[in-house]
Amino acid sequence: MATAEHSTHQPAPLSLYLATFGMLMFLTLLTIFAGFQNFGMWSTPIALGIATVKAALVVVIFMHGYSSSPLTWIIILASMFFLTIMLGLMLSDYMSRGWAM
Amino acid sequence: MSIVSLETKTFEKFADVPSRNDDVNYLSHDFSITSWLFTLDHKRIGLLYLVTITLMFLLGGALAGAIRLELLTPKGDFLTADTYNKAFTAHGIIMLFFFLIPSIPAVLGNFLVPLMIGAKDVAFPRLNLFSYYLYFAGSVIALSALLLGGVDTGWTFYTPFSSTYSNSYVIVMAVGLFVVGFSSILTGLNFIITIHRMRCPGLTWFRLPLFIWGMYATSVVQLLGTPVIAVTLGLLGVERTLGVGIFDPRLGGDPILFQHLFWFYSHPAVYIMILPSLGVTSEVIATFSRKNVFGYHIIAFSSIAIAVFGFIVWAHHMFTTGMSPYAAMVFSLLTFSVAIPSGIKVFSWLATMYGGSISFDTPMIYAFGFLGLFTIGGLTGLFLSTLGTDIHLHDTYFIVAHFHYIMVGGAVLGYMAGLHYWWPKITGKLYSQFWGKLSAGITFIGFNFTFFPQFILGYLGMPRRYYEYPDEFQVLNVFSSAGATILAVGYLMPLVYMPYSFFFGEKANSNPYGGSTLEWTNTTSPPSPHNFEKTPVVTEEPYHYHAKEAAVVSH
Amino acid sequence: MFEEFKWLPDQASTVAPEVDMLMLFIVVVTVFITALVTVLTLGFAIAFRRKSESYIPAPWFGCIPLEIGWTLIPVVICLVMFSWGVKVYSNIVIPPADAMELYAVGRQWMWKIQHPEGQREINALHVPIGRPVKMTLTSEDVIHCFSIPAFRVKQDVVPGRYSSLWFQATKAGTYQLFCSEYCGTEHSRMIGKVIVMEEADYQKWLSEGAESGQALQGRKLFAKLQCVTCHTGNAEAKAPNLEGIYRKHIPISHVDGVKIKDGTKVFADDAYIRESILYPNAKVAAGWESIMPTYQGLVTEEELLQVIAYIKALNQGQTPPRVAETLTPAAIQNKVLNKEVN
Amino acid sequence: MSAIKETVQDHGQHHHKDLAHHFDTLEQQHDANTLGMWAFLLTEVLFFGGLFAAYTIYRYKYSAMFEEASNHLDITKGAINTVILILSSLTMALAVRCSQTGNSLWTGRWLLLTIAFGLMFLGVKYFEWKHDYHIHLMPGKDWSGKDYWHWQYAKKAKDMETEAHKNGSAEHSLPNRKDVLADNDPSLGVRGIQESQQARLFFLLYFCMTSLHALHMLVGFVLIGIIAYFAYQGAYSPDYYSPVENIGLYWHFVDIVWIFLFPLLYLLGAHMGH
Repeated sequence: MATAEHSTHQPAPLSLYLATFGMLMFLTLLTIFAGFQNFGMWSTPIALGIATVKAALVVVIFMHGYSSSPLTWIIILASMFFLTIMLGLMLSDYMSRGWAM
Repeated sequence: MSIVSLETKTFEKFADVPSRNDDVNYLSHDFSITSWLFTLDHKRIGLLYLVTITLMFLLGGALAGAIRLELLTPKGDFLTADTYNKAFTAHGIIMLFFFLIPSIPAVLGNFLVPLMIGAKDVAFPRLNLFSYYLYFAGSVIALSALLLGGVDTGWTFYTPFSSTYSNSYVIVMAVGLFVVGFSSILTGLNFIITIHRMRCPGLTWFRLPLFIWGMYATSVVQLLGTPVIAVTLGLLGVERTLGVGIFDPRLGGDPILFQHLFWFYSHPAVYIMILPSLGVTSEVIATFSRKNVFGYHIIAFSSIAIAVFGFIVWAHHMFTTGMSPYAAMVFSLLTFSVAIPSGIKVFSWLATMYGGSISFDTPMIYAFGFLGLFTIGGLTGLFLSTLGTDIHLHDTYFIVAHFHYIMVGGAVLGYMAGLHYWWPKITGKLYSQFWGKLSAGITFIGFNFTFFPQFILGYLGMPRRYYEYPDEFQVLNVFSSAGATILAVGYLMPLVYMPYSFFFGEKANSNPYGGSTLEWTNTTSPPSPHNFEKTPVVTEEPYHYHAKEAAVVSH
Repeated sequence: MFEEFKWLPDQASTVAPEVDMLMLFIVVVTVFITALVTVLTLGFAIAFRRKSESYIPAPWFGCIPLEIGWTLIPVVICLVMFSWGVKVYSNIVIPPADAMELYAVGRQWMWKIQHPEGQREINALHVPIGRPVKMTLTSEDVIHCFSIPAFRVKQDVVPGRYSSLWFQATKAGTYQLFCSEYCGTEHSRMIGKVIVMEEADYQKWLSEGAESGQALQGRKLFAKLQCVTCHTGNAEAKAPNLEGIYRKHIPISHVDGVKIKDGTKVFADDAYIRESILYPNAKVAAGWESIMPTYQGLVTEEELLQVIAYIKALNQGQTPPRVAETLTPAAIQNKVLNKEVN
Repeated sequence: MSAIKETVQDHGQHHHKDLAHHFDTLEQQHDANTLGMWAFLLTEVLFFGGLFAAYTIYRYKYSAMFEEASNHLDITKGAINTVILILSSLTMALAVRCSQTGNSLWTGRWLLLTIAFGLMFLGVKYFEWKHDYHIHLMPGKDWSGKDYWHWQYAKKAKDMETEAHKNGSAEHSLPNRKDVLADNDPSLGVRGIQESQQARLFFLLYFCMTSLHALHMLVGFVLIGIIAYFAYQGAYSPDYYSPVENIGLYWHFVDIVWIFLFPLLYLLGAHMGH
């Protein structure tokens, strides 16, 4: 029997999940294809870009990101922000070592 | 009224919150051992932490005593070189990971966060108990590492010494810290969800007590920083067992990478230690000046600012390692960004006291001590953030003095202030104000006597972690060791009069100091097992003090 | 115990007064703000002590100008400290071009210092007054830290790479040399003396203690390690001519075995020479085959520094002939056996 | 004395069997559990972040060798694994959806299917690592700085493998150790040591990251198994399904980590031709 207040989330239609799965498969093939091309210095950003799109798909659809509270999004963005801080500032040290004073 | 009033003052004028029956509170409703060891009640878990942490503090303090005794004489004649190295490593590890990081969040935080936000318990009680047992297991593993033979790498575990050259029990200690790290993560997680989702009706974010803001900022830092030290210790373990050269320069690795990964956590860790004390001080100064906190929003946001800025400044520990000068300048500039919020807090507290009605109870005396020492500690940080002076002062006793002023002068005095302020709520008993103020005074004097000479020693150039030192440093070292004995007395006194008050102290009513937060106004001392008879509804902004004939709480 | 007691460290280098001035500025700021906070705390505590239980002070929520004041003023002070600190830092970190080169190798629990003229000292450093000295530092085991408080300089010594530090002594005398990065059991015994001498005394010290010079040692090694067999410096040499290559831009053709666009040059400093000895294939000189074997593990750090010193001192036409008195022990042995005497 | 604080009667929320005593409503409990899981995933992001930082720094320092070393990994096996893991992510999402609609039988089935795909993933991983072990890519105590023949052996094995593929025969033999040591020309000596050190760092990071990921999958199997068991008991309903949703969030996170690991580790050297 349904209790007084309605269950929290209305489950998404099955087709949405299958479509997302299809999209993820396509993007995986795209990643492999992009891997074999020689984009020179652009190969890593492209690979990471595709991976980020796939991760975003998983977060938004599979992990119900679309219907989550804004606080969830703050947590997601915080994790990306602090990871970038760590990688970025560490790389800044290693990259700027060669520059003469 | 004399400044130091000796008799214990109770505020009978404040309405006592009647509980259904006086004898049933969270302490007396069940005396069995299992009810304590398997309790899910956040208040009892707080007390479990209190006992374990006090033992760890005493062990760390004893090691500090041994170090200060050794440094009385230039030649090393009390301990052998190896034992001295193991002593200061153990002192560092125990005091930081097993006392300072868990002290206020686990003891006062566990007890007060649900009470202050009108909740029945933390969001995940079972997880809370699991955190305690993780802390307990971590400390058992760490102590076994010390008993097996100790660790001689310093609490920073710098490679390649810790990974290839040290033949002490580094891995056992690393496992211990790995385990205790997760206890810190899970406590932080618990508090964040509790504060977000379990506030009572009417308690908006800007009606929250500032202690809760401090705990929230601390939990954010615990959540974001601790996993990185976990994976760093994991890599150190892999490097030490398999010798695969991730940090070993002979095999292509880079020891500076270890320092980057280590300090990415360990600098925010010092903000885990100080933020709770900043929260406690806001509460104590507001209550004992009986005046609302000046610039509430600014203080709340400055706690969050300190938590976030704490993550972008870590490389000021590495200015002399030969990192690139440009990166050093970037980190030096960023490090100044942390000094500003700390300054704002201190000036706002002064403005809070301005025009207040200040009573000199023990917590307030500790808070005065905190104000002075935290200011000196913070300002000496400016020497180390400025590139020009940091080169000379790095790895000298100036740094030892700086972080002791912040940790011992700041965090521990804040912890003592909090303990004395909420003791009547935790135990329902009043401790003797005379002994409380006396111990605060002795601690303050002993502390300054111990650590101020070390600033001068540092400027003279005496390096850290020296077992033997040149003769010209002896005079100041003797001063410092003498001061340490006074400090020891100051710390041991609460161990006497606090337990004494627990058994023989005078019964405290529900609001002896006239506090304005929910735990004072809506719960009995000590609180009932389910905290509140009825879930409170908050209708006013925080720190709103009323004239004494306040309406009795309707129930 | 009392006779050597002093409140301030000696100022014995050009950069010391600058650091002390900056230090004084921050001390003044610290003392001022601490005094301000202490006076206000005690003043308010006494002035606003609780006189009656029923008095409830009027709430004071905020005062924008006050808050802006105590935010901007610290920001300004911090920026002043930052920029002054960067200025002093660049003086500490950038060595003058004409600095005298010294080498120091840290290993567990001693400092080994080498002078270009050949002197080798343990835990002692003799330097002339008034001349800039650039120290090239490395470590054979763990991280140490070459620190001279009297000169206000300090530099971590990381194994596997060169780091550098420079100072110019301004006052004669004997000062402390410390290792200030924890490095094990005898960390506190890894100390030494820095003896600053007048120019004349320094020259005298150099000459009397002149074992065979650093470059001379390097020259012997140049032969012993068979470098001279390929780097003969003449037409049929199988390896580049090393005469006068120090601090020159050398055209290279391969990096890590990968062909790169020609015309790229590399600056031949100590690090490049060291890398080419240990990892010859890292940056192969243009126009030459990469046939040089590695000396990784065959040559110690000190010998490496000596060979580098020799190469730096090598100028036009000085490559030693292959034979001459640089016979390898084996060659001498054969000579004696076959009774050839030349 | 503090502000006046009225208290409110607990409105008639009769105690739902799944509502914990310290929560007021089911909605609040569900939100708290989900947020708790997201916060835990935040710590996992930074836990893996430490390894990604080490990877980033060493790849910046030794980029040429990282690409060559990554060429030794089997891209087909990596691709298959990626597909399998995304499939398991789909089955997990369907499991959560079924628990939302109260179909507990299919919740359990989808969960078991997720475990099945996970086991397939680890199976492929097992064969991959076994192959890597045989061609001496596994960094270990014996692969010390001095001798570098492990790396030579691995390169020879790869060359023989490409030969075998060229002339069509699937099966290829492994080079025996002696001849690798024999034709170990001295001039390669230094190149060998430097290459071997940098390659070993790549493989060390490869094995650290993939084994940490595999460890997280093993923990995932245990948790999914427990929750599948309770699902079969009908413990979850549209009002109380947060355990299923939380394990779903955890599993999707493990999938996302692999989504980043695959291009960063396997496809690094792909453009250099297999």
